[in-house]
Amino acid sequence: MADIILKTEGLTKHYGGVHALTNANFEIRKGEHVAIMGDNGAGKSTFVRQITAVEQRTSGKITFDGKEVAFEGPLDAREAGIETVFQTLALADHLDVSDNLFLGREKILFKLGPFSILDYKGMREATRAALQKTGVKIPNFRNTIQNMSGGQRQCVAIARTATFHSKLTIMDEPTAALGVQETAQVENIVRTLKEAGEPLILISHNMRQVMDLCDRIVVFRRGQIVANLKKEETDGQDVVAYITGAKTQPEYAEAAA
Amino acid sequence: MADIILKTEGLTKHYGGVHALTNANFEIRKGEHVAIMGDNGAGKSTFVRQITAVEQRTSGKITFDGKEVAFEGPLDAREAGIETVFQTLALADHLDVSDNLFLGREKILFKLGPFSILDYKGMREATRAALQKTGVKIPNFRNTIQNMSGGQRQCVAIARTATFHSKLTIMDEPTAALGVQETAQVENIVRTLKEAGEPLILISHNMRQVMDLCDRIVVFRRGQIVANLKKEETDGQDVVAYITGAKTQPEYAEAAA
Amino acid sequence: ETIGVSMAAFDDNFLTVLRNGMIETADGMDGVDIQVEDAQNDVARQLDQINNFIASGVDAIIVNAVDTSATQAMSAAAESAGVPLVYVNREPINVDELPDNQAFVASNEIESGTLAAFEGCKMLRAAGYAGGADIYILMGELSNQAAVQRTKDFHDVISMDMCSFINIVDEQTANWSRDEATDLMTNWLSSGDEFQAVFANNDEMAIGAIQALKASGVAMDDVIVTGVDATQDALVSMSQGELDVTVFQDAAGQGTGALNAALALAAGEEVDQKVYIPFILVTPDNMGEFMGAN
Amino acid sequence: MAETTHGIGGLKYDHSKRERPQELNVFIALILIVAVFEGLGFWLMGQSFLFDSGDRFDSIFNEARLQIIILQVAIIGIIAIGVTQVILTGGIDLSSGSIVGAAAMIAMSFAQVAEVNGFPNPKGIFIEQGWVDLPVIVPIAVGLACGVVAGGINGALVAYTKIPPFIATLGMMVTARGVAKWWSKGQPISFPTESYSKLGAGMTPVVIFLALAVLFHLILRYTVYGKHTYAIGSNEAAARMSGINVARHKVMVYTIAGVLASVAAIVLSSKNLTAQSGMGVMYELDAIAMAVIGGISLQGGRGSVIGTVIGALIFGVIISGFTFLRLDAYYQEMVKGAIIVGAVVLDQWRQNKGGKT
Amino acid sequence: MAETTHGIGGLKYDHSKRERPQELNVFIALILIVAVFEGLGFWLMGQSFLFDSGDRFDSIFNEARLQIIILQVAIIGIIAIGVTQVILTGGIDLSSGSIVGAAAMIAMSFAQVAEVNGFPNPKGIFIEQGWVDLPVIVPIAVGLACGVVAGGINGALVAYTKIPPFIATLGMMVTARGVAKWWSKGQPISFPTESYSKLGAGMTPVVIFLALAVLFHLILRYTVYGKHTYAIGSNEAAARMSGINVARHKVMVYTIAGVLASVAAIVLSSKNLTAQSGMGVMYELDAIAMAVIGGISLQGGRGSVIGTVIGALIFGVIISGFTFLRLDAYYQEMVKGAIIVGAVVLDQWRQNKGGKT
Ligand SMILES: Nc1ncnc2c1ncn2[C@@H]1O[C@H](COP(=O)(O)OP(=O)(O)OP(=O)(O)O)[C@@H](O)[C@H]1O
Ligand SMILES: Nc1ncnc2c1ncn2[C@@H]1O[C@H](COP(=O)(O)OP(=O)(O)OP(=O)(O)O)[C@@H](O)[C@H]1O
Ligand SMILES: OC[C@H]1O[C@@H](O)[C@H](O)[C@@H](O)[C@H]1O
Ligand SMILES: [Mg+2]
Ligand SMILES: [Mg+2]
Repeated sequence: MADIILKTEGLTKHYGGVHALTNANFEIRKGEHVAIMGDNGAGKSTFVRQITAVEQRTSGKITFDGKEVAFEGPLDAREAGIETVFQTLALADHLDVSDNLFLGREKILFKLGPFSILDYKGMREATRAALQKTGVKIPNFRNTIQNMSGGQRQCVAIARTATFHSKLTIMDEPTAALGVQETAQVENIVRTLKEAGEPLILISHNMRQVMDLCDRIVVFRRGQIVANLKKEETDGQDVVAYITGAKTQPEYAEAAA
Repeated sequence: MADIILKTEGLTKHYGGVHALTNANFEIRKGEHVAIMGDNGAGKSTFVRQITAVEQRTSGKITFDGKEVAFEGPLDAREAGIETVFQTLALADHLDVSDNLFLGREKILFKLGPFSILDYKGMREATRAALQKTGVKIPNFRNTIQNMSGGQRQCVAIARTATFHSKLTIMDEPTAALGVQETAQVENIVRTLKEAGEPLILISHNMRQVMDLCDRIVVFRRGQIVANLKKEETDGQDVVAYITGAKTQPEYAEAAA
Repeated sequence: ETIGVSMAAFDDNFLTVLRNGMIETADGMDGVDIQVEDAQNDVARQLDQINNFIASGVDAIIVNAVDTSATQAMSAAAESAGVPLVYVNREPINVDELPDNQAFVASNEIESGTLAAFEGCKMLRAAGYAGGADIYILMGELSNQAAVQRTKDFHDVISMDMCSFINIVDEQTANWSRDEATDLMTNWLSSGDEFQAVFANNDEMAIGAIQALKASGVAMDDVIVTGVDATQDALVSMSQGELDVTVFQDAAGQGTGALNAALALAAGEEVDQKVYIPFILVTPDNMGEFMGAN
Repeated sequence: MAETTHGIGGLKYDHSKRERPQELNVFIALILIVAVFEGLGFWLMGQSFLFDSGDRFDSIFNEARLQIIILQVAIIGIIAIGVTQVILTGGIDLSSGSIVGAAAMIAMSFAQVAEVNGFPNPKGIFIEQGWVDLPVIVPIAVGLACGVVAGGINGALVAYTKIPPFIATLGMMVTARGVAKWWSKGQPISFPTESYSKLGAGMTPVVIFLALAVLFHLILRYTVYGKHTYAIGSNEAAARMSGINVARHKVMVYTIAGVLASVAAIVLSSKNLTAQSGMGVMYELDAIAMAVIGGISLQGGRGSVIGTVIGALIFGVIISGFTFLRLDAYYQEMVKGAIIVGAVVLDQWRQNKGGKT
Repeated sequence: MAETTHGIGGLKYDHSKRERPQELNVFIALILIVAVFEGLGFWLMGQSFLFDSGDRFDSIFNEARLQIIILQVAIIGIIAIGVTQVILTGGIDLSSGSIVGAAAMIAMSFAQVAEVNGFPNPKGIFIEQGWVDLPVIVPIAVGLACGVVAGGINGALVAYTKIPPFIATLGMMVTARGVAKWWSKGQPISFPTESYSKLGAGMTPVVIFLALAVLFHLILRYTVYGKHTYAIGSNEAAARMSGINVARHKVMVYTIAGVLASVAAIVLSSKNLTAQSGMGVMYELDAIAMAVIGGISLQGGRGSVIGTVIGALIFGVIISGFTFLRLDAYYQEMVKGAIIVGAVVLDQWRQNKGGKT
């Protein structure tokens, strides 16, 4: 199945005695937008951290773009083509917006190994363009991240991901802190990705958003996957039933026992 | 007007050159639940930080419970009777849930000044009860905060505020990171406060929630208050119009020019 | 006249006596101002202090060298600024090439260690250990030349035929400190090996060893302990029959001598360019002469 | 597999896989280091490190060695108890060694006898004033007061001027050392009264060290003071927003650290029967190293006094082990550096392994 | 009032109230301190501090003083440039002083002349091997290699074992000092070749210091290396998630700091025409203090080399000022501690005022 971009088999993560993620079998095709929903503490972010190798998994297998992978760290994951907006945002507080946007892949004027000269102007212009897409308002463009509001930070993190082409984009609750307008803008970005055929994993607690943007919904409960629902075959109430434990799909029944 | 619990007049905050909050005149009565809405970076959290004295205001006057106040820090504000859930949560990462819940007002077995003996058992039991109210799931009760998911942390912060009686409660985007069930629970907590006649300032981007829970909506835009709307006299679209700048109330027109 | 003085260290017992002797002498003279700086055992800081003195326009400089091999640069700095310079207590390495307006009043460290060790050796013989004696050596700070030199002196004495019956069980540093010497000695004692003497690079460490020995119930008559410096504490200890040997160096005498030489050079007078102040062996027999000296 | 679901609803939680307490890891490191010396002892010296090989003692242990192992770290250990608390708040204290120097000089000058061997005390500082042969409470009070003042200034600087603790205490380090040198113009101060001499005699330093360790262990664990110390180190902003008076608390913590340094000064000068202006140089680094080896996180918020005590013991074992093996003095320092690093690496490594499953 | 709305939409932004750069605050502190000495000079000594009052120089300045002010801090300043970078990443380097000691000893032993006054060099280390009168490049290369090794080990420990930099570099501090003492068994090493003697002669240390300062200022500001250094100090987890190879970068930063310490060692031993195993003791603390006084945040992520240079100058002025005022050495230390603290407090205070409006 060449069109599967990411597949996990039996993915498991224990923190000491805490079984945060158990035996997760998940897959996403090229071009597909999949939502992950579930209660707080259900293991969604843990799942993301294993895929992107922010942490090392306890067990399980990950196949990305047709090859089994064992990333050493997030650098590897990004180089393989996975762009992520982490729930904890991952911004450098004392740097400004454009520094953060290009962190780790700066534009270069003159190549000199680690001492390559930065192309500040180029980066600043690209940043302006990227931010316009998210619709966020930032009064002083050179302000450092530490002085920004929660929503402004989130927009910077999203702009970063949206600026670079990737094989798979993961967003962990990207609009949680966003205002009405900004949320609409970010949803537009997601639609653009869809049109461009770029696959996306979207973690969100917002049912409307998920129904608007995604093709499929995977539900996590107590560290396990308990449902895998096509958007057309479900509705909000149904999803909530899976989240709360009122329902479990038969194929996952054993796991969730 | 003895029933006004909090009133700000001309409250203003500049960060260097950034005018984050300008001339905010705001009031809330005893028993009233007021929502603050506005875009990201509109100055909502800044407003909260001035009231609770996390920062010192540039200018303006604050009257709390009938007296003009000039709190030296959040300790003063809390002692005066203001309980706050900050957007940045304010939890001690290496302490466990119950330590965090009672931080700064520990239960004491035996009084000895700073060396008073802690009543661990009492605190743990009270914590269990408080958390039950929020409906959050926490697998290992003695786990430290650093090992909790975003939503779990938020529930701890809310439980803390809800556990202690106060003259005014402020919540800055309390359900931003919460799941469907947990959000419902927190909304229940807010309703309990309403029934108990305790006033609340709720900052939220969630229109449904605001309409469900609050009596009045104050809209911030670009650091200024641009509308003050009774719930009965407005609706979602109307509020969005104020947020985006499509509308401005006549009494605030000058400010927002 | 203003005289700038750079001392190797202020927290050094022996050098403190020297420094205070110098200050007292200066206080007793009319129109002599002395400014004493603490080089804190840092060669570079000492050179900078000399340059600062030059910038402030002092009339002469006295140096108690941190490192006697670092004196070339100091002599050069003073010479090019035309300021007279006197070395005190420690013999500069360039002693034979000093410019005309420089001098030194110092002692030769080779004597101190040799006198102490040789006397210790004689005492061991006298106590009937000529057939073999085991000793421990307590060394000063390993980065300090007095420590390195005195330890070498000990070895040189022990390699002489007359003292070759002595066997060094172990030698360690206690950084001139009484406290570290106490702990080190206690550690040695815990291994239970027999020994007849402790040779220390200075009195403080010798006293530390004595305190450890006393604490573990060793009779002080059975062990020979030697030090260097003839400090008050050491002489009291000697008078109580604990410390057996120490070596006296005339601190105050050196200080006064250096000051006088500096004043003379500043006044353009001729002085002896080299003045050696000898070390003197101190045992219970002659210790009375040194009470209150250092 | 003892699986159980715990807390309020939620995930599976396996009790048996709980994280090992940090202190256990450090303790294992201690045992390992002892074992290495024991092994090297048999191999190189044909002698046991900790056990009585020469039949010199009543028990199976080499008691003399056990005693010196802890005795030689007891004094710095006392300092480390205070430093631990400072580090727990996320701070650091570089001034302890200098406070030792200053407090020792000042306390000792009030503890002198009038006459030595029938002559007036040759080192007498306050002979003219007649302040000799004073009751032992005087030098103790004066010494502790030095600690209160120095520690209090540290704390006030850190708490109220918001300068980094590294700088505030570096300033105090330089200043207090200056005071130590200035007090008697560099002259050592000796010949204390008999009652003062007892404060550091024999195993008293160990008793004081352990008593203080137990006391502060309990305080950190069971009192509000302790909880707030951890909270501040964990997230200072959160502690402040939770209504903890962070500034006042910091003043308290640094003052306690200062007082513990002055306790060390009194014990040290009594043990040595002398005070010298150079006393305590670099003690701060050893004390910090003991705490960190014992698992105190320099970020603040994590660790315990028990860890620090074990850290101190590791130091003691290393020092004694080197002398035992008669390791050349030149190599001792090189190896000591490596062992400090090694102990922390080991600890870090065990911790990670524990966390991973 | 020049009000303008800036960035993409949003709040009012008043350009004229932009925050003052940190370095300016530090510079003002420097000027203030100079002014105080100048004032005290006229009042107490009837003499100018910086100006030529005795007509001893051709210019209006006391040139000797201007020179020594910067010369005496140039060498520690070189170290501080490296330490600045380490601190920017949120680390700390306690080993620089010891690296100076070790590198000076080792480099110097390859820089010796064969004969002094016609006799074989009395301090000759490698006379037997015939490694004397070597071209100057040999001791330089050897010295720098020491820095690379020591710094590289520091970096590797910090980056790969995850132990706190405080401990990794404390271990190196102890070990490198051990190496310095062991190298020639404590004997100083003297009589360098003429070419080696030139490296630290006259104002050369100042030239080297300033050249390195400019170089690293540009590197930190305009290269990827600089950006990543700041990013790691600002939020290491974020830097890692952004795909920066944090470990490799840290090794680089600590290695550069090690190399700069060894440059200082070469210049220092050349300036003093000798190397001594006690060289550089405590230099690390002065270097850190210079950086922090210059506005480098010990949390990492904030500050610049320019600040450090000004911090170094503040040190130089203080030292010279004390000698100038003939302040008793006892008081010098006490006051120096207070000034270090005061400079940082002043800076903190100005910053807060700037931030508040
Ligand atoms: N380092 C850790 N150590 C121990 N437990 C952990 C650790 N990290 C996460 N957990 C636990 O694992 C569980 C899953 O956490 P995770 O962050 O994946 O939840 P989530 O589904 O993303 O929740 P949210 O919607 O609130 O973000 C939680 O119960 C959390 O307490
Ligand atoms: N310390 C600071 N220095 C400079 N600017 C600041 C600082 N703190 C906040 N700001 C700016 O002030 C403005 C208001 O921020 P605030 O956090 O109050 O927004 P908010 O309305 O709470 O937004 P959100 O909904 O995203 O939380 C923002 O533009 C932010 O960049
Ligand atoms: O340099 C330090 C040393 O100096 C010696 O002259 C003295 O004898 C020693 O006791 C020690 O103080
Ligand atoms: Mg999550
Ligand atoms: Mg906000």
